[in-house]
Amino acid sequence: MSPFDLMSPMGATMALLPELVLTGWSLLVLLVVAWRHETEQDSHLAGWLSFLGVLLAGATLGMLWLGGAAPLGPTHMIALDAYRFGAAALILLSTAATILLSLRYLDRQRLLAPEYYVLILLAAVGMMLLAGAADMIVLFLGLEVMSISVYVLAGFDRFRRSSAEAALKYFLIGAFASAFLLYGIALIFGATGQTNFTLIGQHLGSARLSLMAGLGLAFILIGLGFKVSAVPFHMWAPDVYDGAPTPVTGFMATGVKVAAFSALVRVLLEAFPAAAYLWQPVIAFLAIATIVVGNVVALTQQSLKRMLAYSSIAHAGYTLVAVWAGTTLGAGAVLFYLVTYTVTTLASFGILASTEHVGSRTILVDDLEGLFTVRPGAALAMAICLLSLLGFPGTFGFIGKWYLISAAVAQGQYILPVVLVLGSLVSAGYYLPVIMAMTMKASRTQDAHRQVTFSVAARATVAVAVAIILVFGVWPTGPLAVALDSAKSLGAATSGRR
Amino acid sequence: MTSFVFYVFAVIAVAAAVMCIVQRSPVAAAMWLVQTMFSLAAIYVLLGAYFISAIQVLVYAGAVMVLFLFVIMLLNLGHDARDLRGASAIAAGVVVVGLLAVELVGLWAYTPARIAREASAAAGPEAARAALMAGLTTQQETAARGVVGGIAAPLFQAYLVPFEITSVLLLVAIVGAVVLAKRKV
Amino acid sequence: MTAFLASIGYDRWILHVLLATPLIGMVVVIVSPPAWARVLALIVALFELVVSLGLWWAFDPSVPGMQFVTKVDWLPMWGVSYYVGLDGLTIFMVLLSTCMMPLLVWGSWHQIDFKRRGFYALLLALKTGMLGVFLAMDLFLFYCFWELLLIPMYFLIGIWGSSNKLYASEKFFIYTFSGSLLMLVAIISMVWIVGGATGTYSFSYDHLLAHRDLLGSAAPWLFTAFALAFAVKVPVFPFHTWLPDAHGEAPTAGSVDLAVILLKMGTYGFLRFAIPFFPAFALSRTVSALVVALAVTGIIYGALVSMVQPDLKRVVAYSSVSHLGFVMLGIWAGTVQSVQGSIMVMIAHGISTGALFFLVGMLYERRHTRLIADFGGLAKVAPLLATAFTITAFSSIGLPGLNGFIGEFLVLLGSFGRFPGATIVATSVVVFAAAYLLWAVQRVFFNPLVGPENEKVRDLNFREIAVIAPLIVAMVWMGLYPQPILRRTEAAAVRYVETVRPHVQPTAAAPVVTAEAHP
Amino acid sequence: MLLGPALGLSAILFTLGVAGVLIRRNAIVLFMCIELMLNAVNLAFVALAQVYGIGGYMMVFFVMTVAAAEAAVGLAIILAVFRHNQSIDLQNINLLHG
Amino acid sequence: MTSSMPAPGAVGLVWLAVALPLAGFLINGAIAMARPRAKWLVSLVGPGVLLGAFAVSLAILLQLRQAPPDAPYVVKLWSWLDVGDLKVDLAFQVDQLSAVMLLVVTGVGSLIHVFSVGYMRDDPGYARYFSYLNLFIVFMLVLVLGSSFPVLFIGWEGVGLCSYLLIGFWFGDKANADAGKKAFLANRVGDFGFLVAMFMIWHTVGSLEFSAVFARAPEVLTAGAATTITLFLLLGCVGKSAQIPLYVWLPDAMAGPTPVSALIHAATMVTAGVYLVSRASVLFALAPATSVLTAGIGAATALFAATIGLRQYDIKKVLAYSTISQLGYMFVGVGAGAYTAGVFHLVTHAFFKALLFLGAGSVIHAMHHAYHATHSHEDAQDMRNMGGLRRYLPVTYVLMFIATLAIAGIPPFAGFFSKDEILASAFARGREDPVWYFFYAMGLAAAFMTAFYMARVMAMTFLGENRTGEAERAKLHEAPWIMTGPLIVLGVLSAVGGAINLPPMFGGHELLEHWLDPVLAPALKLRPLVMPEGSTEYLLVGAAVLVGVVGLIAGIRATLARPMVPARQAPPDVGLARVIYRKFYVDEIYNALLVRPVVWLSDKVLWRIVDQTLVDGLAVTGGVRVTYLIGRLGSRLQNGQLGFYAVLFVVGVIWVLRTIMG
Repeated sequence: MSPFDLMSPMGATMALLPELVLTGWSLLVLLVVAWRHETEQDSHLAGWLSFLGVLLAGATLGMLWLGGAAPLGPTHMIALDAYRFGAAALILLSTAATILLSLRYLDRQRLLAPEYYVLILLAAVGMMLLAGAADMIVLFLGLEVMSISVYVLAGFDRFRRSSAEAALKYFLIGAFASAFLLYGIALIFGATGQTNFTLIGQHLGSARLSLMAGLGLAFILIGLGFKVSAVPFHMWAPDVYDGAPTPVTGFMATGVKVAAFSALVRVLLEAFPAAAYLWQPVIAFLAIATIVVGNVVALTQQSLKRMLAYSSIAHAGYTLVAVWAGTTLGAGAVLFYLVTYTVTTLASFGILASTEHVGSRTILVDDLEGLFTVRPGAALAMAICLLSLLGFPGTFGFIGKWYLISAAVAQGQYILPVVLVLGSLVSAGYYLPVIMAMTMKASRTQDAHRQVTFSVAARATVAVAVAIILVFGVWPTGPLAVALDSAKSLGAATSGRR
Repeated sequence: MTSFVFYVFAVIAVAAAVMCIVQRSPVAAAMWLVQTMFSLAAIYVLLGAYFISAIQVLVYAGAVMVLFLFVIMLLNLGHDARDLRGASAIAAGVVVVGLLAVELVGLWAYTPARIAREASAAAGPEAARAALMAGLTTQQETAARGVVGGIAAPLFQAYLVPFEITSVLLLVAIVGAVVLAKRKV
Repeated sequence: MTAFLASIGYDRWILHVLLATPLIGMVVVIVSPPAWARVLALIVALFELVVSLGLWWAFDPSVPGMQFVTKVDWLPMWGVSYYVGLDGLTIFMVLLSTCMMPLLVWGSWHQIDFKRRGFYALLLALKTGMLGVFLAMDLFLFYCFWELLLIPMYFLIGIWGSSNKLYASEKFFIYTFSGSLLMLVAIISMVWIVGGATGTYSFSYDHLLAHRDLLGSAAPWLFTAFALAFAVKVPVFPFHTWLPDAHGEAPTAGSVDLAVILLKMGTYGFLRFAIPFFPAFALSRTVSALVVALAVTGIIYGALVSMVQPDLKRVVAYSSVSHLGFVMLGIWAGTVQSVQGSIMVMIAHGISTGALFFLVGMLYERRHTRLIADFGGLAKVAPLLATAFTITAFSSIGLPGLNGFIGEFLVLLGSFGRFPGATIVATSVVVFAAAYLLWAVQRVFFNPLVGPENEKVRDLNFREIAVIAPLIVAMVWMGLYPQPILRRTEAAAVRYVETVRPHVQPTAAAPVVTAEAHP
Repeated sequence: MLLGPALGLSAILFTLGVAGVLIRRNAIVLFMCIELMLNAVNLAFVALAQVYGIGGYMMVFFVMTVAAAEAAVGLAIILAVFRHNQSIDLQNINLLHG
Repeated sequence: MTSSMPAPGAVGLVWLAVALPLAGFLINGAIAMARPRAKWLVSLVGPGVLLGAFAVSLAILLQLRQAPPDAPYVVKLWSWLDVGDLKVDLAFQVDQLSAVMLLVVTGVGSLIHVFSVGYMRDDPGYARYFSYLNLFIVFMLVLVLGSSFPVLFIGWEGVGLCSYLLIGFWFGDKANADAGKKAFLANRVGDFGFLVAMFMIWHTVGSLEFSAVFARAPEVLTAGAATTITLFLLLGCVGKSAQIPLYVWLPDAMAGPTPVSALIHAATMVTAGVYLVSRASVLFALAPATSVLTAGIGAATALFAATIGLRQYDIKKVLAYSTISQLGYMFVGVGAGAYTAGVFHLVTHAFFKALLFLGAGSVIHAMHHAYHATHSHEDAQDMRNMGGLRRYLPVTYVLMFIATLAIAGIPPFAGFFSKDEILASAFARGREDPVWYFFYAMGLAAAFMTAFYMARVMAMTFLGENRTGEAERAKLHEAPWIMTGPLIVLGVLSAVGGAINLPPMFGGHELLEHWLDPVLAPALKLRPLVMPEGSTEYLLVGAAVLVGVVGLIAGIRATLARPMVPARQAPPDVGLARVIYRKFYVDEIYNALLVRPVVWLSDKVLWRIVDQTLVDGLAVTGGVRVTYLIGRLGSRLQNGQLGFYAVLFVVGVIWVLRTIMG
């Protein structure tokens, strides 16, 4: 595939093909929805259609990726490298899984508005743009496309007050954070006159950052830190994750994070490679605070969903450890860990979604008691997911953590890895009780868990995820190589650092 | 003269903003916000951004704020004594905001010369000059092709991708607003 | 025999077969009907046993290094390989593990009466983990196996344990997990430090050992991380409090596996990794003093606390703390005798404590209590059980002629030159050891036979005899003729001693005895 | 060129917006404060456009679009909340906590 | 030094002496487990294997006598511990000393086995009993035959094990089980000393083989080292031979069947300490200070135990204290360097004490049957319930009278010669250090008391009026021949046993002295034996005889002077008598000072406080709890108030700004 001239409309179109396909497809779905939006069948139709769209987008993405798409000359607006493709693939994976897990969930919760899938697709477009942005403008717009979609998705459950509350909280504080990010972009623009990452990097050079550039960097870190739910910008996350419909929570915990982390890594490595001395301490403290708060507070949660919310905060903290490294290895570790985290989290939220039924109160950890006896498959899958989140050998999560630690240790950093493993230790304190409740305790009532049903789609999704967790947990060579190659494509800015 | 006018509008903008955040009535707050936006539009003119000034009035003060007022009216939000937080919350807010302001106050001292100096220190004089030339070029463009024409060309060429993204953004907003608003509990 | 083994290429496949068979067995057990579970598990265990016995002959005692080595790239980009091998330190751990396996299955035959498939599947998984820990020569692989063990054990305790099982299982998991997590950081750090200096990033044991000098100032930290992981597992006082709970609540098979293999992983870790990697720091005066002090404290403390336990299983559990203290002492003394002794204690403790747990389990099956106060005079109604228990108790006490003595004697003999004071204090445990076990034996089997439940206790049946008898035979055999074992472990022990010798701090001679002419 | 004063004014307005977010309880007013922050940023862009030219103006366009989109969705969300709570006082909206 | 060639003749078959009882143990054990009622086979196998072992021992003795070797034979069975430069074979050393011990053990052992056939006939644990007894003989033989310290230690601990099992043979009674445990624990204290001594020997001499150790020790051991080593060895001996302060287990050990008391707790096991000192005589010779201490402990024990023996009513208790006392004599002997005298007394003591115990067994057997027949629950061992038994048990009476004369040191009975030799050697050491005179005086005083309490036993048991009770009296009868037979043999030996080392003074040739010379010579070379000259010797003999005779007469008269009543009606002792009867409250003191504090410490401090409160509670649970508390705090902060979230957000903003700009 010959390189694309990103400055030309044709080149830009080719470079944005996956996003364009997805956008176009979402319009198509919207059209279909306009006529068919009454019954469950209509909802399923929209869902499967969206799933098809994701596959199509995936195909075009694969085409670009495997074709070795590269920009002609400097990048413009949108990156065209393996890191973007990797992140985009992960986002599509998350999207596809979310769609599959939503199918029956929406039926059960009587949320028969097929626009849901349109929003999911558009959110995915935003995520992909955010993850692939090579320019502050695209970064900001992508972030907004993603955010606005997700705000709506979070408030999608019109029967529950908590869903609306989640949407409001997420929206207000999200807009607030966007303003900070935007201010940061403005200040960086003021310091360099550029919005393109690479050009920013060139203009900032390796000198000490000026006041304006420093402030800009700080505000950008804050804006993206909000999106990855780093402590202390995380406060929205537990409430929003708790209130949103469960598949959306899974989507938020995975897709949004993948996009935000990819953007964070790209911004830091391409725009601020020489300012590592400034952002590394910030990232380090954010990482520590995030790991500690996420894990420790998760320990006290009764609600399974909320516990997973805090746990996802903790995982953001782990990921920040590799972001800290600011190296190719670190970038690879971030991407790889996001893969492991996404797969695992999706599966666990999928199982959680399947255990919920309409009108039921929040699922508490205790509610899972005896699940193994009634639904051994679900319990086993959940246990494997939790162990993977815990970072247990033999699971994908372990390899991911290993990679994160390696990235930090390679830079001579030992404190963060130690905090990371201590955080994992604390996390055992809340993952294990779930496993314990499922396998070691007897169910309280005779017909507990009888309503727990898995649609074929959900079953397949979870099964595939668990298979990935186990297979790649033992044989991770493939994803490792992909992650590292992707990270290497992040390019020039990282030269000289392993 | 320009700077005097600037400061007049600056003071109005700040005062209106202060009123906006301390006014208990949502409608009054909205009106004060509109006032700030108008002042900013005036300042944009002083800064040479005529087109921006125009759409500031049209989009912001006009469309967006009307939407706000509409919702306020729709919800029939009155003058609520509890609209401000408690004293301790306000104190905390003032303190942290004060600290924030302290961090930002340095921006006041920026001049084009300083920017040029810092840019050349960081990226070398060549790159700095190239970056700073852009401002001049824009002025020439504007002079040559008119206020709108100077903006339109880049919008559909260099900034095509973001421009297209805004269309997606608006689509999302439409779908989202419809989804949220059309349903009854 | 050796020729036959060579002809079938035994040394090429044996370790893989040992590692893979339980896993395959696990899958088979899971997919088969529940009623078959125990039979299938027994078949797998017996197969494993028979196959592993060949090691006895195929193992060449004169080779100090690794045998049966296989090294295959696993994650080449990280320098991780599937690298397994066997030497004198581990051969008996492996054999012990495989020999114990049929007994575990056989011993759980009736005790486990629900979720049988899960039980036996986990038991088999546990076996792979245990063997893997001892066989792995790649630190990544080692760590994987090391952690993997936790899961089956966690479930074994948590699902099939007794009254307080949930607490015990979680405590077990988190306690041991906390120790090993820091080791994870240490392993990765070592690889990067060594890799940074040599350009080769490899988790292979040999590579890291050969370049241990490059670790430099990081060594103390790395050692501490390793040591913590192993100390919890051993367990060294004061990291031992998970043990009584885990032992106490686990089902018999779990307790036995814990005692026989799991605890030895800690001491094995010290012997294989923690000390050889960082000998200068590990054997420095301060660290030695600390470890030896903790070991001796553990020896005495374990015995004393064991004495006053009301629960029979906890008596045995605390006795493990005491016994493993000997191993620590021997390892740190670093003489051929003490190291050989440590290995012997590891084996002997496995056999006798394993047998004790089996016996306590049998008592529990009969009376559904483990409280010593509930028993009394059982020797009258169950003489075989009493005899077996008494013999085992004496083996644990360290009666010469039984296996417990050999190891303790060698450890103390070997340590005396290095740590005379500590050795003398440690030796005094012979009194307390006798006290706690004999007191327990007396209160359970002797004294007047009271209570209708106790009168109805039946004696050992054939199955139970079949479980216990091999262990008792092993106790006597090891006690009277340990030379075949000592001969096989000697080369590895000597290698360890030579590895650490340059770093052994010269100590003052025994305060009262001056060695003048040491032949 | 009024660069410094404009940036300073922008900082003040931004800070006032932040202050508004911190001291208000009404969701709509809070949202208006956020709009104020966005306006402040716009001012900064316009000021910087004096130096760097068209890029600053472009950003202002996009920010306005975003603000409009946010307003649409945000107000819809506020409406939805109002329907559930009969109030948009944030102090009353704390079903989710802990 | 060690003859590694295969040993010739009977010596080469020494393993058989061990293997036979071992086979007996296995067979009897199997019978005990499988068919406890098959008594005839047990009666055949139990004593049979012993007689076989005795035959082997005799053959070995004869062979050694015919062809005295210049170095001990070492019969290697297999390599036991071969680790680094430590090499310990499982090997038996056959020399003059072990041959003597072999003969005593198998000989007396055989007699007691035979006796037991009668004594234990009705016991349900018959087969178990014989299996234990056989096992004991195995270990005892390993003890005396072991060619190195560790092998000796196998036997050393093994006999302790059997002692434990046999004391607690009737384990259904808590007191018996307690006694067994106590015996084992007290022995273990000694074993601790033995172990430490072994470690020291190995680290100083570099070997644990007897021949090597004793050959090298004089060159490599300093006086201090030798003293330390021997002190620890002595601790071992004190434990095994029930000397002060570890004697307390032996009186309780009488809980076992009486033949066990005779075999283990009188004739063989308890003398192991004496054997060890004699075996390690080279080491003790190198450490004169330890030797003095040995003698001192022996003398004190002899006197102290004899004192307690004065006021006991249980016939076996008296004999137990008597044993402790006599072992004290042996310690005095070996401490004085008169190893032969010690071994000599060991042998004669084995004869007469075994006889006394078996005689007592015969008495108890009769009493027990009498009470059993009338379903009375009186104490069959309390001498206050006896009296006048000479009419009913004439054979026993005569034989026990011989034994009494022997133990009291009345010539020409066996005990006289050995005891006299010990006292004489102690007296002679007085020239080196006056403290020995003191030891001698204590020994003499103890001798008086020995005569006194033995006379008291005889008087209370056999003389005077019978107090058993009307109905029971009719049931009293002499034991069957299988029990009296061994008694007669022992009676003969007690009477003439002194002949084996008859001193020249009485026209003898000191046979034992010469016999043991090859073994003891190295030690005697280092620390020559001192014996009194002629006139003094006569004086000493006179004093000893006088003390014995006076003691006997005084004992009989004092006992018979006062009217006696059966135990049930007897008033409790008061004053000093009570203190002595309660054994000076030593058990209570030990309990209060050692046992209870240790248990209290373990339970209340170590377990409850250190383990449960500090480690588990404070550190582990505390850590978890603190984490939870922090978590709960964090959870509290998450209060659902968006405004608060925003405040925290801005705080974070400021913090990031300060980090980057500051």
